[in-house]
Amino acid sequence: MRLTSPSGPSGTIRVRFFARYAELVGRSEAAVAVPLPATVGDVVRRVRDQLPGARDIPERPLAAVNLRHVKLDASVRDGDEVALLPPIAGG
Amino acid sequence: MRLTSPSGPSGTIRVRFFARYAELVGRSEAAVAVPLPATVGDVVRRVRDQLPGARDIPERPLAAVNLRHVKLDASVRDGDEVALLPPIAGG
Amino acid sequence: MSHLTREPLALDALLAEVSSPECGGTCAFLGTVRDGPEEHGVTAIEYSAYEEMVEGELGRIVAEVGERWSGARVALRHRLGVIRTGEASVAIVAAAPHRAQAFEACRYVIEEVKRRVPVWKKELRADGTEVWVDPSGRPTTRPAHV
Amino acid sequence: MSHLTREPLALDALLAEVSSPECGGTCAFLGTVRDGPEEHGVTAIEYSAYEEMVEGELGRIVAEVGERWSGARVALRHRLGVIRTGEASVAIVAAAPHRAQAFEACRYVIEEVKRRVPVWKKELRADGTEVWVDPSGRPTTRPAHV
Repeated sequence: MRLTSPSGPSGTIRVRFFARYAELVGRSEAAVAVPLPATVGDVVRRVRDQLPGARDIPERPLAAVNLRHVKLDASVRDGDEVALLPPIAGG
Repeated sequence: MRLTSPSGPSGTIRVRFFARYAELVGRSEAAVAVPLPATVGDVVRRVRDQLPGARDIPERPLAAVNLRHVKLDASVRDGDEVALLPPIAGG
Repeated sequence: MSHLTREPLALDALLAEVSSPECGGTCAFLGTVRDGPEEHGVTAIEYSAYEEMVEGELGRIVAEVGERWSGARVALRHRLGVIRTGEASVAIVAAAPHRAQAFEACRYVIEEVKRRVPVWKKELRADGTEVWVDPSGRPTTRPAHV
Repeated sequence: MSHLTREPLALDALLAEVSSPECGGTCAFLGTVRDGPEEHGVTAIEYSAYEEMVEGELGRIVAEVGERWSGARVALRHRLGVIRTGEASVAIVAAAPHRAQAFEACRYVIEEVKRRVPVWKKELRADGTEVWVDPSGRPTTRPAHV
């Protein structure tokens, strides 16, 4: 499913990339416009469709909204920060 | 049972006391003669019978022979070092 | 205070943070960059992080320890940047009234760090290659029947 | 080298003893003299030992760790004499290829020390009394039906 409703409100999401994902897209962040309401999964689809190099990011990556882990069905609001997180390897 | 056989061989055991037991008997070691064969339990009985203050040592204390933990039915030989150990409280 | 640093880690400062006369047991964990038989000539690891989120997650983990183990106190640091083989990347100290709590709290923190805290590592190998570490994909050996 | 000392304990020296490029996880334990709610104004503890036997038991415990956890390395010290509240009486460091082994080995050592190593402590209390500690007899509260 792609959200393409042209008439509803839209939001701007700050998307952040880290580690291997940042290397893939050649940048550490992007502003992505999505029709609202939208989920993190919708933002991921937008990113993979629109950003050069982003096709190699998994369809279902780890994600965070506003510094907290979320599932891909979590909703996003205008101004949110969505981070796409490669497999965690700290410690 | 008390080993009192007068005719058999006898051995001299170096008995060591630690911590509260050393306080009870007022000394850190004693030489104890026992008829052989004998067990650690026999040595403990001798000590409790013969040494002033030793009645307050339990009948079945922790014990070691030659620096290793043993049960009271372990045998002792002439020249062995038997240690009577209060409840261990290290660390 | 930040849980992240680019300087070498030292346990002494962390021990001082948690010490208390009511704590009889202190358990510490140091994670160090390894070059063992499973690695392939790793000379260093470059650590990077989603720094703002790291602080949030670590703060939540520390709070969880206080809820799960009454009287436990935790301090920790994660180092970022290039860390050479043998040097520590993470240091955790947990003090508690009794030792079982200290061990459990310390173990909990490192397991949660590994699971939740957005830090990544890139192995720098002696042959010049660089490899992103993916714990979820390791080991890569396939079953014999595939 | 002796495992016993009358000087304050420091983890640094023990960490240096066990560190190895093949060990990615290091777990340390410090047991400190406590003055908590279960104690009664303990100002210090006087530790004594059957010193020759302590060395033997600790050597055996270290050897057991090597048999149970392949690649694990252990260093430890037990302090004797009067140790004041807040100071460490025992320090254990276990390094291993992976963290689970390090935690398990460190925990094993302290549990075995508490169980097998002939060391005794006498609490020195603020009111001037001195009490031999008997872990087997603590807590001393009797069941309600007695």
